[in-house]
Amino acid sequence: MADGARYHASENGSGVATLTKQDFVSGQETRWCPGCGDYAVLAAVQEFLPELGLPLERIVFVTGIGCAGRFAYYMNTYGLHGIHGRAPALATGLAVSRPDLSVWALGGDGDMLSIGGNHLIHALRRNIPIKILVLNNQVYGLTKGQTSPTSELGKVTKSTPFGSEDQPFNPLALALGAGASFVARTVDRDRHHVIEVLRAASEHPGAAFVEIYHNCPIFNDEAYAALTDKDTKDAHQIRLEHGLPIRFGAERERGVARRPDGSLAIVEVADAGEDALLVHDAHRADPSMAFALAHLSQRVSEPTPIGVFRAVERPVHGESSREELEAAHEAIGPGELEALLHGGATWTVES
Amino acid sequence: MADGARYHASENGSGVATLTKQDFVSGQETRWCPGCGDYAVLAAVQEFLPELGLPLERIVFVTGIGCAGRFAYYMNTYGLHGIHGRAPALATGLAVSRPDLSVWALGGDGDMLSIGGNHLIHALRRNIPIKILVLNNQVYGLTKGQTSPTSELGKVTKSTPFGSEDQPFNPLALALGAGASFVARTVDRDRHHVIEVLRAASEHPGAAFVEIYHNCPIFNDEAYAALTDKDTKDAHQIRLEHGLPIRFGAERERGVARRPDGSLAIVEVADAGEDALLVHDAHRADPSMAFALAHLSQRVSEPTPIGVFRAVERPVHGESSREELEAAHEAIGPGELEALLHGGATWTVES
Amino acid sequence: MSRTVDKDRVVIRIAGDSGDGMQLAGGRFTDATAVFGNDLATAPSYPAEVRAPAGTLRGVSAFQIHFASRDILTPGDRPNVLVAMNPAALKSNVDTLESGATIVVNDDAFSKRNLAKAGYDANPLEDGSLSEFRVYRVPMTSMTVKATESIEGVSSRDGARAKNLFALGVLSWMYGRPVEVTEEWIERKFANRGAILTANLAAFHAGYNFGETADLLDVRYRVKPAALRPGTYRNVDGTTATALGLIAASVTSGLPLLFASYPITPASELLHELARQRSLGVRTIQAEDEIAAANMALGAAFGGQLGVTATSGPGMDLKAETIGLAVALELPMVIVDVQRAGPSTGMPTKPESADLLMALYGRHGESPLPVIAAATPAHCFDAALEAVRLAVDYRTPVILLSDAFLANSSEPWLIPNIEDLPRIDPRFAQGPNLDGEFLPYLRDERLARPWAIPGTIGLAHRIGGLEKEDGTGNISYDPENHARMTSLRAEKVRGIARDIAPLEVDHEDGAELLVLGWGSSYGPITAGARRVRERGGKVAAAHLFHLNPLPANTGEVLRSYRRVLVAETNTGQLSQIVRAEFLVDAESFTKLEGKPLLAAELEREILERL
Amino acid sequence: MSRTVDKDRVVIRIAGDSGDGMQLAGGRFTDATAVFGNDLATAPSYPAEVRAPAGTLRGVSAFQIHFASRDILTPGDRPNVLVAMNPAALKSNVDTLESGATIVVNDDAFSKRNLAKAGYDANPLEDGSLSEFRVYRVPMTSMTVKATESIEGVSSRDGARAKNLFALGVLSWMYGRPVEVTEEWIERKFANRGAILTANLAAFHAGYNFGETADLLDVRYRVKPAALRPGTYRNVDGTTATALGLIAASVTSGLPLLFASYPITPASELLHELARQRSLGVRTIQAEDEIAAANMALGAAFGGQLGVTATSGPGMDLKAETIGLAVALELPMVIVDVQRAGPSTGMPTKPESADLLMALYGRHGESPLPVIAAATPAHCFDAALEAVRLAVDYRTPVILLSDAFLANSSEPWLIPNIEDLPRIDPRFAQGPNLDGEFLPYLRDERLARPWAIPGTIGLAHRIGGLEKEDGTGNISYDPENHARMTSLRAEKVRGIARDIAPLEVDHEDGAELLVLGWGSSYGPITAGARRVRERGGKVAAAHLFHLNPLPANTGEVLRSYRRVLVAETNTGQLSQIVRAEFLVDAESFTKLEGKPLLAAELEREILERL
Ligand SMILES: Cc1ncc(C[n+]2csc(CCOP(=O)(O)OP(=O)(O)O)c2C)c(N)n1
Ligand SMILES: Cc1ncc(C[n+]2csc(CCOP(=O)(O)OP(=O)(O)O)c2C)c(N)n1
Ligand code: SF4
Ligand code: SF4
Ligand SMILES: [Mg+2]
Ligand SMILES: [Mg+2]
Repeated sequence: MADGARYHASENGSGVATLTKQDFVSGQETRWCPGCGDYAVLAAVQEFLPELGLPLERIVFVTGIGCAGRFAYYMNTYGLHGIHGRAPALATGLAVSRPDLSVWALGGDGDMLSIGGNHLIHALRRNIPIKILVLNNQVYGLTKGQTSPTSELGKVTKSTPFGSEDQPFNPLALALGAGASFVARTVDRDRHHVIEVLRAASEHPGAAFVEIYHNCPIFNDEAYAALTDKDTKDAHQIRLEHGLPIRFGAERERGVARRPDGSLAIVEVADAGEDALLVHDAHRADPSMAFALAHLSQRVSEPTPIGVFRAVERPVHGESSREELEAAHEAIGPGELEALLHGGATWTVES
Repeated sequence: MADGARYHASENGSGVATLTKQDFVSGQETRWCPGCGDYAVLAAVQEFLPELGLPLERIVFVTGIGCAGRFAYYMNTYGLHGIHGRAPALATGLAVSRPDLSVWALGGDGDMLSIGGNHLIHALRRNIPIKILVLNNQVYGLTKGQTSPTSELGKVTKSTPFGSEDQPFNPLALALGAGASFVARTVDRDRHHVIEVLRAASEHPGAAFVEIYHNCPIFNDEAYAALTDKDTKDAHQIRLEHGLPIRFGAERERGVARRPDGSLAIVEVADAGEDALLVHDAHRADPSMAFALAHLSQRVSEPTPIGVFRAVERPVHGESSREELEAAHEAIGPGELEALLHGGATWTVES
Repeated sequence: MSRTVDKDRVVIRIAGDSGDGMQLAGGRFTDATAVFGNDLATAPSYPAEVRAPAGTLRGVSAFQIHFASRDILTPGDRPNVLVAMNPAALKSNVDTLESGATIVVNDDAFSKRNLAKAGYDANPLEDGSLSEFRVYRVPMTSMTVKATESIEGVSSRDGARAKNLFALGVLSWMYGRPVEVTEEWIERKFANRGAILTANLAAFHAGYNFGETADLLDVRYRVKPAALRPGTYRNVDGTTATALGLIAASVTSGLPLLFASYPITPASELLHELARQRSLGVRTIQAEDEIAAANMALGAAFGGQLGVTATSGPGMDLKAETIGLAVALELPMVIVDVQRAGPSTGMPTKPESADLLMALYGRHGESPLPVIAAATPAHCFDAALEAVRLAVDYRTPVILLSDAFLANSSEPWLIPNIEDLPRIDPRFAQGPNLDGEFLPYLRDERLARPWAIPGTIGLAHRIGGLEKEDGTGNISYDPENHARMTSLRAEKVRGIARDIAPLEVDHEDGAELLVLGWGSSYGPITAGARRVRERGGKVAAAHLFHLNPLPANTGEVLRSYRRVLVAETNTGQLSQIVRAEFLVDAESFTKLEGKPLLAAELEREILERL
Repeated sequence: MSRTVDKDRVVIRIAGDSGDGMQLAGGRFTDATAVFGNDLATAPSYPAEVRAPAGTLRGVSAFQIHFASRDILTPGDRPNVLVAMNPAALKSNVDTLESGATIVVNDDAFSKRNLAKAGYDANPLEDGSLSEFRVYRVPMTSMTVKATESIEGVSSRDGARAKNLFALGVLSWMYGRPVEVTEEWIERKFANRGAILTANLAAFHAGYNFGETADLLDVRYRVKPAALRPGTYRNVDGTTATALGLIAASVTSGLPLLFASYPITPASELLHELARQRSLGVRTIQAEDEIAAANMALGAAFGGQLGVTATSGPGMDLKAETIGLAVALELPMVIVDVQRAGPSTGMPTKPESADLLMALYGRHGESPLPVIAAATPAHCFDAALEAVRLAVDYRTPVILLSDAFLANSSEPWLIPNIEDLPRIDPRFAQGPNLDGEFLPYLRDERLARPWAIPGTIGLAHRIGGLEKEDGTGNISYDPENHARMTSLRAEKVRGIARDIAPLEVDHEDGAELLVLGWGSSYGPITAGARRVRERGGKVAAAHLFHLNPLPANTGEVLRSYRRVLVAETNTGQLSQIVRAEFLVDAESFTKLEGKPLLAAELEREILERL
């Protein structure tokens, strides 16, 4: 018979209250290249997780294949390192059947957007209760430097020696187009921001899509330098904060406003006036504004919004059936099974 | 050696000038259910094709599996009935290697958006020169009535007897999110409109995404009734026309305008004034307005925009290398091959 | 007055347009037959298209039932009786009839137009072309209309629609089926639809009474109840039996069932069947594709659930990589392959059992796993339970092979006692397993590894598809470790041979020929062999339920016969396996027509070899 | 003064940190060796990670070359010479050396820190643990720095970086390699980088002169040029050879090459290689996944192009359904599988040949296709051409099996004359083929169907994965037609046996044991058998280049030996095939260590069986 209790076995488990970053570090030696942005993301995730207030046994990292995919091994949680591109599907099976767990699906830009693109958009559409982290370095790291679906047009890589012929995905736009209920972006070198975004994602009841720009010093070094270098950072990071007018720059001297034709533009606050600035509303039901913000910059060399673009509540897959299923599973026993087997027209042959 | 000429073999082929609808009807008996919307779409396509001005031998229909997928058999063109979901990938291989052809990829909502979703979004991102027709009946027809990725939340089907738990895709939004350069929607019962949209798609130099609402009288009857019924049609069809203010209704008494917060709303023209109406601009580089229009209606029972949402030019996959490749292929012969084989360091062993 | 003839067994086929309700009539006849106590087997056949034009050959839907006063094994090769509701139904079935068969036609439907639609130049009822048959012309439509015309709220169109129940009435009379079973069903089914209920009852009675009173039908047949094993029975098709087996496994193991699948004929029915069982704790997901479905099932397995996915051939191709991952992860998982005729899209509605080698080898690298095949519709129940048992006990994906024939055919099923079901114990890891540490790849005596599920304190661990160090499960590129792990994985699966029933032989003294089968060839082989024996031939038969590993005694059995004949609906896949494994010069009887084997074909093949 | 010793063959391994430029030094040594006229074979080995920490065992990169004054077949089992640029390189390679081997170390790198990183407690150069070897301690770093310090614009760090060229210089001196070859290469490579060019040349010369002048190195070896077949040679690895073969096939057939692929180790290199060949008319696409890649290649094939896709194990799983479609469509297409160690993600960089059964059976339904396996790096050229020839002539997908070993290893390749390449004629359909009609499935004498490509007037037709009517290609559910088409598809592939070379045996009078191989086991089996013969043993060897169909005489050959030993890096897949096909009791020698077979292992296995 089902041991319903095991779902809650760890409730008073590993001393939740006192968990620290170190508790989330697994014994395995990290094997990324020196200087890889994945280290920073890993550290931020480990630093953030104690906040969840969950015993580490209730957290699962499901990853795909790629440098980023190695993540699973470095977390002292349950971890499932799947095959290339399928992490969202593995995570879906796990999350809908084990709603007591905190399930994180993580992969690279190739893993999640190239081979895994379909699972990603369907998980978002379905609003599966998983947190999806896409570690975007705009290149294939593990396979040593081919173009990825986020590599820019004209990019020269091993597989595109004459330059890529393809326009890259705008991952946030794709997620919004798929109907994502939560969409955010952050960048590896800004640990506090990463943690803020992780927090928001973890608080979101459905599928949360988080793009994390991260640097691959080996195959695509400094792709996000404008966003992270001390000198250029302020001028490039447009931090979205719900309820606040969108301003940025060292002196917060620039901002985002709507043009008369409805499109968004970057303006000088001094010229446009504070009132002209767009007030960021992540909770708007219509995703169109978030979509427009996602298109504000075409290249990371331009001022680029980061933060939570969208966070709206809508039915979470599995929620509506959850209680019925759990109750059913608790209740079912030999009697119910007997009744099931004897369903339909039966007849008896006497001995 | 390559017979470069064969690409053009049919230039003066089947009497292009005089092709008629009937020339595009294959001998095979159509095997859709009586009343299926696919018949209307087929007829419209066959009626439209002579306009292309191409000999029928230069046209190829590549289809997936599903009722819609049978399309390939009914067209007196070259036809490739692939496997489930892969038509965009098959068509990609064909179109990039044979730019002299007019390649159409066609499939149902399940074929193109469920199993084939990834190929679809990548073909759109890459701007492959193919015309993609998604015949959306919001259900799985061929497999006899399961939910599809466009079935509405709560939909009861054979696979969802308690109602679907998933929000459907907004196919246009997904296509826009993927970076599609051409996005349109039409509806089976309006032959003229279908043809108009096909014409626009065929004139578009890159990937054209066309959603065609069509009725499945067997498993999802009258899903689009509001859009097609005589009585309700005018009140529900919002026809988008580039350069014109967006108006609809029997008396064109309603229209689409922008709210102060930037979102779109349906207004009474009398109240809002003509000048307040949104002038449709399909050529706008930023896809955000098209995206907002795609979200104007959440259900087909609401007024729903049809027509060309977006049509912008951007680099077509394969164009930049096309000439070089063709020239190379024309030029290459034993001498070039010899040079290639002898590339790198060689040495000779004397006899 | 009609005379009554005793018969051992009868094969009836009811055919009509797909709108004529033939499956319903067949199903009702089956229920009555089952309750009456005959052994039986049924097989439906549907048009390939969703809605083919009415009256055409393509639009014919048929239902065949074989019932007998003794146990039977197949839905029958050649019907003795055909009920044809229109000319197309007659035309597309007449060739399959045994010579001298009885044909009952709905005379009203033999209009010029319908004859033309069916491609008849002349009316076959009148041109003598049916002279080898005994033909009864019954104006079923008009008689049904007449029987229902006085019922208020029932138009003559409504009435005509009930003609399938009229036909059912006729057949019920001819074979002395208990009428109450059908009456009760009609009453239940149309409980809230007054006039329709009355009309259907009236049509049924009219048909029955027509037999009783009309002089036309001059024979009745009596097929005595069969002496079946005592117990409670129900009629099940392979789809239902599989669903019940999976649910039973879920209940007895305590593992909640997560069934993820992508629709595909003929596997979709299993999804439909299970989707309705929410109240039994079954969760189903219609995934975006087969790859996702397999991964969802595997993800659930990681979480400690019974993860199951089902598909047919093309979908199996897509699941291969994920199944390989499950082999590496050593997690329990069941993959049901309802085989259909290939290659590629092939003939989606037609049965064929040609996925065996794919089940065994259809993944890159060395990735062995257990493969089980269901033999009959009812056996799908046991096969599903066995698949789960092996998956859970050995922490391995298991492929369960069924096929389009088994999925749709039905037969009586002796409902087992719950206590007799195999015990399946998940044996979740509860704590450290070596010196206070937890080693996720430390194996037990079956070579199975611990199943430690998220939520279990102290057992957090990380596993994946990269080669793993023996014991710890850490990533390892060590050459000897890889050799060891490869052989441990193989050894684990091979070891299952100790844990399954030996190959049983239905032997006959003096038999030198053994007929070996797997999957749905069970019925025709057993029936074929029986017929040979009835004719005095000596033959042995054996059936493989486990295809990997093979039962431990398989080689011994095969080598003890002078000749071995393997019968299968593929080009000789099992034959190839036993030849390679045991170096026996197995012969093949193969058939690739998108149809099940027939007992008569087996009879012929065996006789040729005696 | 050093003495000069003659040697028949030498195996050298150069190992260092992955940042140390070992592959470059190895490549240069190989070029000089090739130009010198030795026969040779090489094998690189890389760290599994993109960038492992410097100085660690995981970070070691190595290059092995075997060269000889006669023809050789493998990169060698146990090196006679190891150049170790740091302690980790020494530690991770010392176990593979033959006893008495020469070790040249970069003495400067044996610092405390580096020793610790490599996991040495004590300095192995000093603790006597290397006593069975002849060890030379050369302070390579400091000598390189010294040699380059006077060059303007070259820091001592830059100088130190050139130490691989110093090592190359030492080796060039030891084995009398022609210096001009390396000098020219350096000059070409660093043509526009003045100071770096000078530094590299200086480092190389310093190493060479160190050998010449230092007393330390007391022996020089002379390996005379081999008497190779006359002609022009170049050194190729399997990846390059495959790429050249595909391009040659494209040129000779006139079919533009469309290569669609998704990156995966070790197949990605083929994509990289072909992507550079745009000027030769090669179009490459990096697809979104392996399924798309296969479909793109197939779509191109429909359009009359040479559609090729390549991948490794996991990607093969994903392509299965599309390959099945190609079988049904009967369109030419080549699928290259660069096998690697599985199951699942396995050990991506390690060789293993365990995808044979998957290539044969890894699709649902009956979907036979030709399977070819390359035997050596250079043979990849012929194998690729042969794959295209069969694909085009028989209108069928062909699977070409290579592996991680072949892809990366290199050997001299006798460049063929263009005129000697096989003719491949697409034979596009040009018009109606039966009474003014075009039947897309009307077959020729090879049972191949016409290839009618879009653009051809009057031949517009429609084909798909549903079962097709013989001749017309229209959808057909007819049972007999399905049986016929199934057997036609099988017959077509079986018939290829008439069109391929028979199995050749390297026989020796009196031999009772035949060693049979396929794929990259060619080298070790042939070398192993040669060694056995040198020791007086009698053994025959044969190698299968075609795995489906097998050459027509295979059964005859196998049956003519008392014992057959099949050697392969899997659990016995070819063995299983020949057992089933020919009922010979083939024995297996298998190895699953993610490493190629070694000649010595074969020698041992053969000797045990004589
Ligand atoms: C089915 C399959 N195809 C291809 C691969 C090879 N592969 C491994 S990781 C990877 C992509 C890596 O890029 P990304 O996802 O961006 O991750 P990163 O390494 O950049 O973090 C590929 C193609 C694979 N393991 N499995
Ligand atoms: C790999 C694979 N999976 C599943 C199927 C079964 N299948 C055929 S068509 C179809 C979906 C049909 O729905 P849709 O694409 O919406 O087309 P429609 O029939 O509604 O026109 C499915 C699931 C298949 N043929 N191949
Ligand atoms: S290759 Fe790039 S992404 Fe991968 S570990 Fe190295 S730095 Fe990080
Ligand atoms: S099932 Fe629906 S979509 Fe399919 S042919 Fe019938 S009506 Fe058309
Ligand atoms: Mg990446
Ligand atoms: Mg549909």
